[in-house]
Amino acid sequence: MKRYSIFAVAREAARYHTGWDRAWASPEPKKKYDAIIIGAGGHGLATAYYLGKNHGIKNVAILEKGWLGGGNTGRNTTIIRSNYLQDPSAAIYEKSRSLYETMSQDLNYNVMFSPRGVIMLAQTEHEVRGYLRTAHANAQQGVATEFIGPEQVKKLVPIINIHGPRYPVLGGLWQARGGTARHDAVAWGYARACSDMGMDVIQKCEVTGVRRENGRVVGVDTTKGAIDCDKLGIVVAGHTSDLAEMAGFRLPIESVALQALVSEPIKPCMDVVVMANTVHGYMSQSDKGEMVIGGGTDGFNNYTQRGSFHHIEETVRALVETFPMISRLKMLRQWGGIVDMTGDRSPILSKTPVDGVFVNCGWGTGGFKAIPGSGWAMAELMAKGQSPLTDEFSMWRFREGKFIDESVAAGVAH
Amino acid sequence: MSNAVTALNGAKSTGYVTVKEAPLTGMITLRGTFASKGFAKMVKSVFGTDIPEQRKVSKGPEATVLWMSPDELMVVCDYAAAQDLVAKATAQLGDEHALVVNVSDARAVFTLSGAQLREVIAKEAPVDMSQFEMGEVRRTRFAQIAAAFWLEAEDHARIICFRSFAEYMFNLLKNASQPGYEVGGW
Amino acid sequence: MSTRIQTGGRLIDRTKSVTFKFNGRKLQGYAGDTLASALLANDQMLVGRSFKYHRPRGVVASGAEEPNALVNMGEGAFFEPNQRATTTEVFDGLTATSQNHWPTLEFDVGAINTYLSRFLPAGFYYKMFMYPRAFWKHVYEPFIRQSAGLGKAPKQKDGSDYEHFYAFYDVVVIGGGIAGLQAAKTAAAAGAKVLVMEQTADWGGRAVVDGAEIDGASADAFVAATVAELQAMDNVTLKTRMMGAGVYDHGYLLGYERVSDHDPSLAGPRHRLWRIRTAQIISATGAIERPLSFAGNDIPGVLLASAVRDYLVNWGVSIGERTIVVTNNDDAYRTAIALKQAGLSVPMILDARKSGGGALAQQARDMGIRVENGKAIAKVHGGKRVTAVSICDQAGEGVVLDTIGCDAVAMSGGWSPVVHLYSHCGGKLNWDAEQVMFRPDLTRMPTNQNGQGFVMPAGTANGEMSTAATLADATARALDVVAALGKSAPTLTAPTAASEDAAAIEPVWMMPQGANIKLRMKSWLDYQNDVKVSDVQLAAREGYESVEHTKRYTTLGMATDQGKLSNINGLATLSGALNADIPQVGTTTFRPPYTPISLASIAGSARDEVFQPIRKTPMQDWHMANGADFEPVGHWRRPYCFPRAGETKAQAVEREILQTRKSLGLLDASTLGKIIVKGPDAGKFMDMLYTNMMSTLKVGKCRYGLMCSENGFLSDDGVVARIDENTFLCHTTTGGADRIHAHMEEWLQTEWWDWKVYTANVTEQFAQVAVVGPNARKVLEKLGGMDVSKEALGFMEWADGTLGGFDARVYRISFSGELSYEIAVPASQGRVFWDALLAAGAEFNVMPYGTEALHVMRAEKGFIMIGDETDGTIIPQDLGLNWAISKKKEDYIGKRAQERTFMVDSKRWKLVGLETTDGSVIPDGAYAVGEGVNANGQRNMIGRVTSTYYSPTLGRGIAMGLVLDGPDRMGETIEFPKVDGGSITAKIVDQVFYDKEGTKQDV
Amino acid sequence: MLILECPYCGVHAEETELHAGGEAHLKRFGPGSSDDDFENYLFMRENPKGVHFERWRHVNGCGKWFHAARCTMTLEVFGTYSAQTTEPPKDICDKISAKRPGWSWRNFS
Repeated sequence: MKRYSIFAVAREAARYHTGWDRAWASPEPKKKYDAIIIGAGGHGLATAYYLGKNHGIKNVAILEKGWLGGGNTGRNTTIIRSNYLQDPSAAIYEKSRSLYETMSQDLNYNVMFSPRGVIMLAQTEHEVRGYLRTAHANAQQGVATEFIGPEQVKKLVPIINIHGPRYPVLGGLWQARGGTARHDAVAWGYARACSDMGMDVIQKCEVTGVRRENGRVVGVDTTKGAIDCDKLGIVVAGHTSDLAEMAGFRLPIESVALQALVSEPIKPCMDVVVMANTVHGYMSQSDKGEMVIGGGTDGFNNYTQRGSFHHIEETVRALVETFPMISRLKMLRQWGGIVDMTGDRSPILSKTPVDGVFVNCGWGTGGFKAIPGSGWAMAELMAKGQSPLTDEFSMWRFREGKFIDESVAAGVAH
Repeated sequence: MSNAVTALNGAKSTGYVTVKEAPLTGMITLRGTFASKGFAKMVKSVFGTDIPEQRKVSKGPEATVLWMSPDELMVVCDYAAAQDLVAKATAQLGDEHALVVNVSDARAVFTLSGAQLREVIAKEAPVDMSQFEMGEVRRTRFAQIAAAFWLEAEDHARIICFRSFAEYMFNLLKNASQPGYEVGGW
Repeated sequence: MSTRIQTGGRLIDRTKSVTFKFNGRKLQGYAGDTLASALLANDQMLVGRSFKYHRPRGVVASGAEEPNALVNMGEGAFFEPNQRATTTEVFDGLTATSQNHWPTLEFDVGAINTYLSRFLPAGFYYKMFMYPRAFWKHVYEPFIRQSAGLGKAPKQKDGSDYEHFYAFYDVVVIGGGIAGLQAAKTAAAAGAKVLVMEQTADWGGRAVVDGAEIDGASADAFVAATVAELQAMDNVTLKTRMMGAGVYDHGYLLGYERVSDHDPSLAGPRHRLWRIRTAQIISATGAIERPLSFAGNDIPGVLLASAVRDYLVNWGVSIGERTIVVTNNDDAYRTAIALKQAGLSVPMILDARKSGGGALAQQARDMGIRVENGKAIAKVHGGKRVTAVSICDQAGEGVVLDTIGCDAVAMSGGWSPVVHLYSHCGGKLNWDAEQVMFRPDLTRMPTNQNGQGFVMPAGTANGEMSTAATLADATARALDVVAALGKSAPTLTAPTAASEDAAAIEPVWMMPQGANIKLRMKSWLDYQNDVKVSDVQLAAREGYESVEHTKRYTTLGMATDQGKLSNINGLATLSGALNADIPQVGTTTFRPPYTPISLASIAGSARDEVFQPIRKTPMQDWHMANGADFEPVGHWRRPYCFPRAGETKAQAVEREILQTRKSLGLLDASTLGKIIVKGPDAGKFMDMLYTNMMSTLKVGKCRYGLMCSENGFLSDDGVVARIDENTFLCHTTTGGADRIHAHMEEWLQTEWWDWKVYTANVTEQFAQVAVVGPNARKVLEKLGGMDVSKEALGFMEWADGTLGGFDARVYRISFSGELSYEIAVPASQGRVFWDALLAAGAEFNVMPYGTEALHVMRAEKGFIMIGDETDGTIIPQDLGLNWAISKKKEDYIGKRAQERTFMVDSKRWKLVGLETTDGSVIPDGAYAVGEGVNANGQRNMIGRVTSTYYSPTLGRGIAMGLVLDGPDRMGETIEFPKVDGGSITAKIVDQVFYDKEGTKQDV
Repeated sequence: MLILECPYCGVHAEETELHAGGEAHLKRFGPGSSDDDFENYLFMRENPKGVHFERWRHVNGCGKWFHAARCTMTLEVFGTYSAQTTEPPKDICDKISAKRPGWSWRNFS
C-alpha cells in the first residue's frame, strides 16, 4: 500500500496524480474464508479490520450488496460521544471514542476526527437531574464529562439563545473530547486497511442464503455464487431481520426511517456539537460550513430511506428557536436512512442460536460513533467467543428483563 | 355561578377574520351505544335531537350535538343548563351502560367570523377546507394541539380545544388572520 | 463588457428604474430585472469566488441552476447568505455583497489556492494533515474551516414572518411553461381541481424566449391566452413565485411560495410553505442546459448558451460584444442568431459535430455567421473575464489552430430534463443515448398510497425537446393523469407548432476529445466546489467507482446547486474513466428540496409564544403576577417556588416549607390528571390497570395506587377515589394525564373490547388546590358549607359539597405528611376559589408553595416521586412498595414481566433512606461505589441517590436512594464520590424522615 | 407523510393526526406463560420488507385505534380495519393477494 502523506501528495503532484493506486482492490470471491462479514458499512469493515489486526484472522471477506459505506455510515450526522449513562454503553462507546482519537494514524487515512466537544443541553429540571446523574456515572466509568452552567454553554456556543422563552437553557452535559468525523472516510479508511491486509472487500454481492449443517454455519449463497466460511458476522443494520431469517432465527428489531438535513454552507459560527433533547434536535457545523441537523425517527416500519416531513419540521422548528440566527439559512438537502431499533434502543452484539453466526445490530440512531468500538468488540466476540464489551448486549437480555435503557437520563442515542 | 370566567376573559382579535373567545359554554360528554334504543331515546328527549350521523352535527332547540366518535357525543348548550341536563340524562339512562359528564369547564371555545375563515383554519389544520361542509364537525389538530371545529354559517365557525391551551390557540388564530396575511385564490 | 442594450428585454420595465447596492456600489436596474441581469447590465461580470480555489466566478446561468452568483443579501435582521442572484428579483434598496473572499472580490488572498491547485486534487485532505496528531484540531482544521463556507453567518434573529398553508388538489402542475400551461388546461377541462405553480414571477418558460410559434402565433400570445383562460376557471389556481420544493409519499408536496422576497415592503409573511396533498402531480419542469468541459470553461464570461439568450431577450442585456458560441447540438445556434439579430458580433460558432447542425445552422450561415464544424475550444484565455479563445479540432488533442479575441463564450453541451421532482419519491430514469439525456421511465413512476403512479412528467421534463413534441406530450400526459383520476377525457383541440428539422446532438464529454492532463486539470465540472475532469478521473483510478463514491470523494454535485450543471457531465466523465456505459454507472438519487428553501419557512409561524403550546391552569395569572419561578412540566409550566424580593430560590423554598408545616400552605394541583373510569366492568379493569386491588375500594374512600407498563416498570401513581359502584376517579401525575388516559383506552379498545367500561379525561374540568398544614381544616371551616371534621371526612376519604359557596369535591389526602385537603372546583371558578382561600388563610399567614417545596416535603415523608425514584427501569418491588401489589390477583398489567429472572434477582438495588454523616446534601445524581472495577475497568457501583434535598424541617441533608442489599444494611455507611473529587459518607436509614407514625396527617 | 383512512370516523387522516402503534395482532401472554411466549409477545417483531400489519391510533381525531395493512417498501396501503379483531379480515387479505400475489405475513397469506 502506498502510504499517504503530504510528501506522497507532493510527489504525485509532479506527475499530475497519475500514479495513485486503488484505495482498495475489487476481487472476485474465493471459495472459502475463515470468516465472512456481511455488510461493508463502518461496523462491518471495522469488525474485519480488528479481526485481522487484533486476532490475526486475515482470511476474511466483507460482502456488500451495494457500495461500501453506502448505508447509514454515509447518511448520519457524524456525532461522536461516549457520555452514556449505563455501564455497558459507556464502556463500548468510550472504547470507540478513544479509537477515533488515533484512527487517522492507525489507518493512515485522514478521517478528520474533530474533538470539538459535544454539549447536551439541559432545558428542564428533570433533564438537569438526568445529566447530573450521567456526569456522576461517567466519573466512575472513566468517561471525561462535566455538567456546565448556562453561562459556560453560552461561551461555548455564542449563537445559542439560552433565554429561550419556552425552554431556557439550565445547563448542559459537556464532553470536551466528543466531536465529529468525516463519515465516508471512516468506511474508506477501514476498507483500504482491510484490503491492504489481504482481505476481500466484495461490493455488489448480495447474500441470498445462509447455509447451515447441523446447527452450524458452513457458508453463504450470494449473487456471486456460494462461499464457504467457518464464522459469519451479520452486520447489516436495517436489513438485519432479513439476514436473521435466512439464518433461521428472529430478533427484537424493527426498521424505521431516521432523517437528517444540511443547510447551505456558511462561514464558521459554531465550533461544538449541540444536542437539544427536550425539543428533539441536534446540530453541528461541518468543515465545509454546512449546518448538519438531525432529529427523531418515524414511528412505523419503513424501508424506503424516505422519512415523513413533519419530523424535519419539528426538528427545524426546535433549532430555529434555540439558534435564532439560522432562521434565514436554507435547507440544502434532506435524506433518510433505515435504522434498526431494539426493544430497549440499545444494540445487540451477540452469539446467535446458530453456531458460528454472530450478529451486530440495533444501533438505532447511534451507530456512527460506535463504529471502531463495535468493530473491536465484535471481532473479539467472533475470535474468542466472548468479550467483556459485548457480554451485556446479548440478544437474550430481553427475555430476562435485563435492559440497557439509555433514555432514562433524558439521554437520546444520536 | 356568577364568578365563573373563561380562560381568556373573552379575548378578541380583529384581523381579516375576527377571532373571539366565546363566553362560557355548556359542554357535556356522552359515551354510550348509539345503536341502543335507550341511549337514542335519551338523546332525543333530553337534548331534543337525534344522534348525529358520522362526523355530523345535529341541532336541537337548546342543544347542539356533535359526533365525536362511534361511541362519543359532545353536547354544546347553555352553560347554566349543563348541570341539569347531565342530571336528566343520567336519570333517564338508569342502569344502561353509558357515561355522561359535564365538561363545560374543561374546554375553551373560539369563534371565527369573516368570509375567509376557511383560509385561516387551513393555515393550522391539515384539513381540506375547500371541501368542508356545513353541518360537519371535524376533530383534528391546530398546529400542535388537538381541537375540533364546525361551521355555524358560511362565515362563522366554532373551534374547541382544552382550556389550558386557550392562549396558544388564540395566538395561532390571531397570527394567521393578521391583515396582509391573506392567501387568496386557492 | 456586459451591458444593457438599447432595445429588447421582455421582462423589464424601462420606465421604472430601481437602485440597489452591490459591494457598497450604488447601481441602477429596471423593474423586472433579476439581481444577476442587473449586475450584468452594469458590467459586473465578477460576482464571487469558488469554494476551494477561490477562483473568480461570474454568472454562468440564468435560473435556479446557477452555481456561481451567490451573494450575501440584506442587512441585520434581514441578512441572508447564499442568495442566488439569478432567482432574486431586484427591488429598490436591495443591498448585496459578494462572498468567500478576503479582503476584496477583486483581490482575494485565498486565490493562492488556485496556484496550489496541483497539490490540492480531489480528496487531498484524506491523504494529508495526519501528522502530528494534535495538529488536526489546532492547526489544519481551523485553517480548512476558515477557508471553507460561502456566505457570512447571520448575526441577528430573523425579522420576517412565515406561515404554513394546507391545500388539497386533484392535480398540481409544477412549471408554468407551455407544457405546464397546456397540461393544466387539459386537466382543468376534465373538471379536475388544479393548482399550477411557477417558480419565477413570469409564465412561459423557454418557449417565449426562443420565439417559438404556436397555432401560427407567437408563444407569448399562446401563453397569455392560456393563462387568461385558466384564470377564468374556478377549478384552477395559478401561483407564480411558488416552487415545487419536494415530493413526498402519498401525494404530499411542498409548495415554497416566496410572498414578499421581491418586495420586502409588503405586509404579510415572507415565505408561505404550502403543504399540499394531491392525487396527481404533473412535473412540467423543463430542462437545464449542460456546460461543455474545456479548459478555462470557468472563466467569467463563459455562460450557458441559453443563459446568454435569456439575458438578451428577457432583460435586454448583452454579455459581450464578441461572443463565441460552442456547441454539440442545434439549440445553441438560437443564441448566435439572437445575438446577431440584436446587432452583436458572433465571430464564430464552434460545432463539435463533424457533420454540423441542421436548419438553424443554415440560418446562422445565411446571416453571415462563420460556422466551424468538428471544431472545439482548446482553451479559454483570461483571468477575471474572457479575453480570447483558442480553437482546435474536437477529434484531436488540443493543438491550437487559431486564437480569436472575444469577451464572451456561449456554450451548450445539450439539455438534461429536470427530473428532480419525478425522482424525489423513487421515480426511475432511463438513459436516452440518442438525445444524450436521462429521461423518466414512465413504467417505473413513483407510486402513491394506492400503488398508483402519481408524478407524471410532461413536455421537456419528459425528454421532448421540440415545441411541437412538447405540446403534444403535455396534452397526452395530462390525459393520462385525467384517466388516472377516473375522469373522462375532455374534448379540446391540441395546439400545434411547426416541426423543426434539427440535426442530432452528439455526446461531447471532453473538449477536445483527447485533451491532455494539463487541459483536463483546467476543465471544470462543478464550478462552485472546483471539481474538474481530472478529479473525477482520479477518483475512478483510486477505486471510488460507484458514482456515490466519486461524488463524495470529489464533492462533485454537493454544492448549493446540488449538481444541476455538473451531475451528468461528471457521471459521463466517470463512465468514460471506467470504460463503462453511462446507464451502468447509474445516476445519483435526487433529494428534496429542488432548490434550497429557508429553514424559517419550514418552522412556519411556530416561533416565540407559539413555538410550542404552554398549558396554563386557571390560577396561572396569579402565579405570574406573584413572581412565580416556573419550571416546565410537559407542556405545563408549574411554579417551582414564589421568591419574594431579595430572596433566592432556595430561601423561598425553605420559607414555603416551614410555613406550610407550621401553619398553612396552598399548592395549585390543577395539573394532576383526573380520569373517570365507569361501567359494570370498571372494577375488573381497575384491577388490571393497578397493581393494587381496586375493585374492593369502598364508595367514598380513596386509595393510593401504582400502574405499571406491560414490561413491568412502574409508570405512574396516584390516588383513586371510588365515586359510586360503577365509577372510579383516577388521579395521575401531571405528566401522566394524557399518557395514562391513552394507556387505558388502548387496553379497552385493543385487548378487552368486550368489557363494559368508558373513560373520560376530565383533568381540565377542575381546578384543584391542595390546602396543607395544621390550619388546613380551620381555613376550610372558615369558608364553611360542609363538614370537614375528622369524623365526617376521615383520612383517605372524599366528599362532595359546597365550600364558601363553591361546588367542591374534597379529598382528604396528603402528599406532605400534614393535615391536607385536595379540593376540586370547576376550572372557571378556580381563580376566585384560590383568591377566597388566600383571603380566608390570611390570618394563618397562608403561603402558596411550588413544586420544589412539594418535592422536599414528600421526600421528608419518604414518598416516592415518579420520575425521581422511577426512571422507566424501576419496578415497584425495587421501591419496597410490595404492600401496594395485590397478592390475591392472578393478573395485572406488568405482572408477568415482573416474574422474569432479572426482575426477581436479589441483586436489584432497593430503595432506602440516606442520611449524610455530616449533615450535608448528597449531590443530585450521585452514585455509591463498591470495591474494585468490572471487566471493562469501570468502578463497581452499588447504588445511587434518587432524591436528595436539604430538609429545612430537619435542618440537614436527606436523601432516598437505590442501594444493593440496601434494606438489609440499615445503619451501615456508603460512599458517594463527588465529580469534583472527594466523597460524601451516608448512613443507610429508613426512608421516612418526618413523622414516622403518620400522626400529623391523620388529625 | 402517510394518509390512512380511519375506519371509525371515515377521515382520511394524515400522519400528523395519527399515532403509530407497532405490530398488529399480538396475542397477550400473562402470568403463567412461558418465557418464549412472553418474549415473543413483548419483543420479537415482524420486520418484513413488504406487506405488514400494524396498529394506529387516530389520536388527533376520534381517538380510536385501528389496524392498517401496508407495504414497507412502497408505503402502499392495502386497507384499514377494526382494532377489534385478532387477525386480518379476509377482504383485506384478498385485496393484498390481488396486488401482491404470494405474499405472506406470520402464518397469514
